[in-house]
Amino acid sequence: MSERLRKAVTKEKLFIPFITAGDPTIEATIELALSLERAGADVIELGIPYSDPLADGPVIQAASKRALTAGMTFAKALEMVSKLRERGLNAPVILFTYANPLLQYGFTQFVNEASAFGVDGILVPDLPFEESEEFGDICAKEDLALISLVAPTSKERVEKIASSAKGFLYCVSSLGVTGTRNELHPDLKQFLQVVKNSASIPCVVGFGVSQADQVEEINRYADGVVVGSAIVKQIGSLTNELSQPESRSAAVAKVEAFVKQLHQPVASR
Amino acid sequence: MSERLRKAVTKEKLFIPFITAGDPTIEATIELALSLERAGADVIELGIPYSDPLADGPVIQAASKRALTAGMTFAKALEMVSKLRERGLNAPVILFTYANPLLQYGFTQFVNEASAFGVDGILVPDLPFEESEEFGDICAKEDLALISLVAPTSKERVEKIASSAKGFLYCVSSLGVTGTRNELHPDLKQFLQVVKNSASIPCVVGFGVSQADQVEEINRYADGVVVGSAIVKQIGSLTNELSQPESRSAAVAKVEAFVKQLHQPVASR
Amino acid sequence: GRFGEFGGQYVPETLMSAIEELEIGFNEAIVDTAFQSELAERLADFAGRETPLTFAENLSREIAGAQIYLKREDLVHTGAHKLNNALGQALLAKRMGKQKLVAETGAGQHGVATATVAAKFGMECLIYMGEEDMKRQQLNVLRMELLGATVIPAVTGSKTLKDATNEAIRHWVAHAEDTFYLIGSVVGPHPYPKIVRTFQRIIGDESRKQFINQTGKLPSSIVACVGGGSNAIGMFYPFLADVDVDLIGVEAAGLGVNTHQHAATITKGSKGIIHGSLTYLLQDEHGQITEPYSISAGLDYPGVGPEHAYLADQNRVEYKAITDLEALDALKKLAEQEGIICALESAHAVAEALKEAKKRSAEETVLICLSGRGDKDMHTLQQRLKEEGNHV
Amino acid sequence: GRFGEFGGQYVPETLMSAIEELEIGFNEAIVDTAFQSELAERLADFAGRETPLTFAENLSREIAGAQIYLKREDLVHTGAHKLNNALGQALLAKRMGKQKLVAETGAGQHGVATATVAAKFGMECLIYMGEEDMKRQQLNVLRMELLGATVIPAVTGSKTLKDATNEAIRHWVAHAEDTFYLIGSVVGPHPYPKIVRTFQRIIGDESRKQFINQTGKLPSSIVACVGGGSNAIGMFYPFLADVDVDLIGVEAAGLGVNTHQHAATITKGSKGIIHGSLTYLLQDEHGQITEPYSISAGLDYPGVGPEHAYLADQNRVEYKAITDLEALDALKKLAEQEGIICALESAHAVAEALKEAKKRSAEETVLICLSGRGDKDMHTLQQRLKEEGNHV
Repeated sequence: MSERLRKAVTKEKLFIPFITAGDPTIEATIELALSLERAGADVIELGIPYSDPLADGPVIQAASKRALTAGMTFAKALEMVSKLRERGLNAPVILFTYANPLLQYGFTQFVNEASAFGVDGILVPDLPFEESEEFGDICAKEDLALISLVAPTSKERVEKIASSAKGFLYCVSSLGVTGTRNELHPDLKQFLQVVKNSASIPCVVGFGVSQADQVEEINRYADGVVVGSAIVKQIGSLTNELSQPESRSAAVAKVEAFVKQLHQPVASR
Repeated sequence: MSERLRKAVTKEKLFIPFITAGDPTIEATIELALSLERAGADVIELGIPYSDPLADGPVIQAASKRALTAGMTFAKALEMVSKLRERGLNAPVILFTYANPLLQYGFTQFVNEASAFGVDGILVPDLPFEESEEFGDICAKEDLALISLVAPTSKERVEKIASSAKGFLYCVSSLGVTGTRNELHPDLKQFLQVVKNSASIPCVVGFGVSQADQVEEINRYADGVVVGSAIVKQIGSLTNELSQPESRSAAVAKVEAFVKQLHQPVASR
Repeated sequence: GRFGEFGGQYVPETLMSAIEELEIGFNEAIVDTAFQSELAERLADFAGRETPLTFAENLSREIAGAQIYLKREDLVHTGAHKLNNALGQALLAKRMGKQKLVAETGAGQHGVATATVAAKFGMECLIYMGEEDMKRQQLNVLRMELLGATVIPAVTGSKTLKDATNEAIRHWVAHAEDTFYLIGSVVGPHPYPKIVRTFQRIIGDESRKQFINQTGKLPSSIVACVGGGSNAIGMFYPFLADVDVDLIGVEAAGLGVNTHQHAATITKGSKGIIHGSLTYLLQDEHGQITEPYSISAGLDYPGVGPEHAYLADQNRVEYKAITDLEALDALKKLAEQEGIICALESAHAVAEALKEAKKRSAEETVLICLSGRGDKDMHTLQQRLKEEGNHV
Repeated sequence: GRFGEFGGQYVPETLMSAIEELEIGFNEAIVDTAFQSELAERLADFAGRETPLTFAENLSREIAGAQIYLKREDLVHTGAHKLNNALGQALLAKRMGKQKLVAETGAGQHGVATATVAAKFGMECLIYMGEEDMKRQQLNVLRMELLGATVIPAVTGSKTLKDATNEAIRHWVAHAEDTFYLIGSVVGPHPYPKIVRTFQRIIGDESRKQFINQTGKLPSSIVACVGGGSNAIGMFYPFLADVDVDLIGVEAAGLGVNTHQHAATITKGSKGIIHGSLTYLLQDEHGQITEPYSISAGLDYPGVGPEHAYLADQNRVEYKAITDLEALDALKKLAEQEGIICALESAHAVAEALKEAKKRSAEETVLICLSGRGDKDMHTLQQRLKEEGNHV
């Protein structure tokens, strides 16, 4: 694990926003990522768009489509992280992508470049425990954290996943795909207790988190939250402004304000 | 057999035109029937229209449809014959109809009325030898001739049909339905020879006769011809004129001239 | 050649020798074991017989009356029982040395079956079809053409089945020497009703054997739809002597038997002659044949097979009528409950069978002849359901 | 859970327990004689198995090469081999206590099969279908709705099969506890390819027995079309050990394998991960999955079953590609010569089989898996023939 990530996850309550790389442009993503850090992000999750994002709901699917149409690729996403580091981003960056584009890029090449360009971890939702050994080994060599997910349905699987997980453990708050939901799963608390019993790393909750009060409630049981669709939706509604250099800063400021407000419960502790 | 028919069929070459009763109106049919006699008809065949005239081609089907639409029925057709006799028609009248409307009218009632109203014979194309015993007996009681058909395919059937036939024997010149044809069946001569060997009554040829030279040719081997579709087609083309009292006589005169010209080969012998 | 007073040979003299030849040819074929074994082989290897007997468990449970069984003629190649007969007659035509087939078709099912056997046996094939029906059933026209048949529009009369039949018979009259008229139902002049019954009785023969195998007894009641009536005769015939088996033929009541829009020939018709035989038919007081109506093209025929007329007069078969709406409801119910979308024709039998089953106890059984599948009716259903403003 | 390097379980963690539960449920069911005998009974009494093996006498004569035989999956209830698998999986779902089925469908055949078994077993049924496909296949949408299923448009991506599959899997992810994902082909994460193969191998098992009965030997060559590849695996599997039997899978070449408009996954694709398994697929250099194309909706899929990828790499099965035009010609030829209008999918197999038969002697034989009937394709054919200005 990178020193950056190791240090970041020692914080009591992690706040991990997600945005899609290249939505709507590379320049916008760079500004947005920097603004997320200003808004209090402890870790930034950066999605590399894919044609068939099986684990994502309609909001992130739409963002992926916008980014792909604008020409986003694996190589450009890696380069973007390098630019973010040049621009002074300190927060660890976790790339979120799917197994097929990763396989086509090449596991080793990807890990080498990611590590060299300042990436700290990677999350591949369709590479479950059973399929991740080879890739996990390659990541481990370069101190890249392969982030694992557990779900309320994981049951007996939790222990084996948790025991080998790196960085932080991504706990899926509800069944289904990514997306905003008004209510949290009723058994969330119990599920988190089970997970925390097995995990020696922070357990953060994602999928469906969209409101500040949800963030607050989750943080009562969890070690942090991932907020994706709610932010991506905001970005989607500002596509035109974010695309034009002259209106970009104002739009980025709007996103930053929204994220700050989401992060309020964590910041005000 | 009626005296009228008995006398008529003694003529050397019979000329038998066919028209559809009520096409386009009852009045027109009366005028047309009288004109046929003027044009040289030895016997007049009068079709009673039927919804499903299986043995007829498109020309007579269309005439049947016109007559039915104008309201022609069995009762009216019989009444029309009575009017024709009042108007002085001398030629024997053969009604042409199908088995089903005949059955509905009632065999006995029909035969009684037909005989009383001056009908001399009846031809039912879908009542072949095997199905005609009952009706034939009823006809015989009233001296109504049930006209029989023979076809080139009748073969061994010719003898039994010919031996019990009344009035004249209707020989189908070619396979198929009624209608005008440009060429006669190549085996017609041979077929007629077979028929004449079995028949003791005149053998006339129908189906497909439309031109004066055909009439002439047929009369070389046969005892006469039936001409239907060619005349009905003429009548069909004069529907409007025949329907209006003021233009009717001129239209009837046209049909008369046409029939005269067809009859020319017989008349000029 | 008669069923009691019904049947006969009311055809033009031109056809009489062809009919005599047909009777001789049929009588020879039917005792020829080579013919019989080729037919049996084609029915199995080409048409996919035997067809299953399916227990309608969900309908039976819901009705809570008799146990309901379905004879699955919908699974025969080309989608209905029609092929049983087309195969038999085409083999007969071949045996009689005729290389051309002519037939009429209403909705197109018999036309497709005839075109299919013509293709398989390398015969020429002419199909007459009402011009109106050709428009309504474009896809069946395409199927026939793909099978190599020539489809000729019948432009007389109402341009539907009755007119197509007239045209096919007219064509046959003119070409009887080299052409076999492949009639699609148990109608027409003798010996056709007998020929078609002989080729369709496999439905009843199989059913009888299967029913005894599966239930240990004969059905209490058997229900089949009746247009011309070939699936019904095929199903009923082997059970005629089983006097304890109630037989029910179901005609199309269209908009209702008290309207003028129906095809309930036995229920509402009178004796008369149509297409060569004496039977019940729909006609006016002058003996002019009237236009029948049913949502189901296959039942939309003004006559009925003469043997049905006889069985009705003998009270051996009871004839009922089912309206368009009842048939549609039955079609939906069978689809939802048993996973089978049947033909609109067959849906008439289903509707009546549900009534029949309701009257009976759980120890009794009702057998339905499911004569065809519903694929051909999807356009009609789509339109009807749209009109109802009822998205199923 | 792999075929060589192919297959696997590339699915979100959320599904892993469902997949584990499925594997356990399947392994238990498959050794349960009560399960096996209920399945066998349903296949016979409901689906209409066994399906015949038809000798294509006219095609064989014309080609003057090998003797050609057709395995008639077109005669299975609902019109294709799809029901074999749907019946098996629905019974498995019932046995596992799931009362809801979810599936995706392209042209609608698998959707109709799934809706059919859901109706028969009284289960809830959700079918995802691309919005574009719903427009193109309105009648199949109606069929599913008549069968009581809810059809949900997939509005993402190109709004066709791949997107419907994504949506069905997304639904399953959210409802795995009470919902069974009834996959339609030998694709998806382990154990699906094995489950579907197990339920489809009845095609090959029956064929092997019938072929030996009818000809006294095994076929020289067997040809089947490959989209996901379930009819092909079902047919090939029981012959894999018969090394003298040549096996040929036929992909859709669309407008040609050298254009971008094809679905020839093995012929032209590369290794990758799609819908949970490692296999060959059509993708760009960045691993983005590309849109396939074929006139046949059932072959229009960018991936292929992982076992096919394995069999291709092992050279046990040879994979060829047939264009739209070749398939259309084969469809017409089969219709005209043998009286069978097959599905456009199956026509790809027919086209390749004719080439194969031509290369062989009269003592050799070619067996075609005729996977479905062509009724569903009549609209497509009508349009194509109209465009060609070629009234058949």
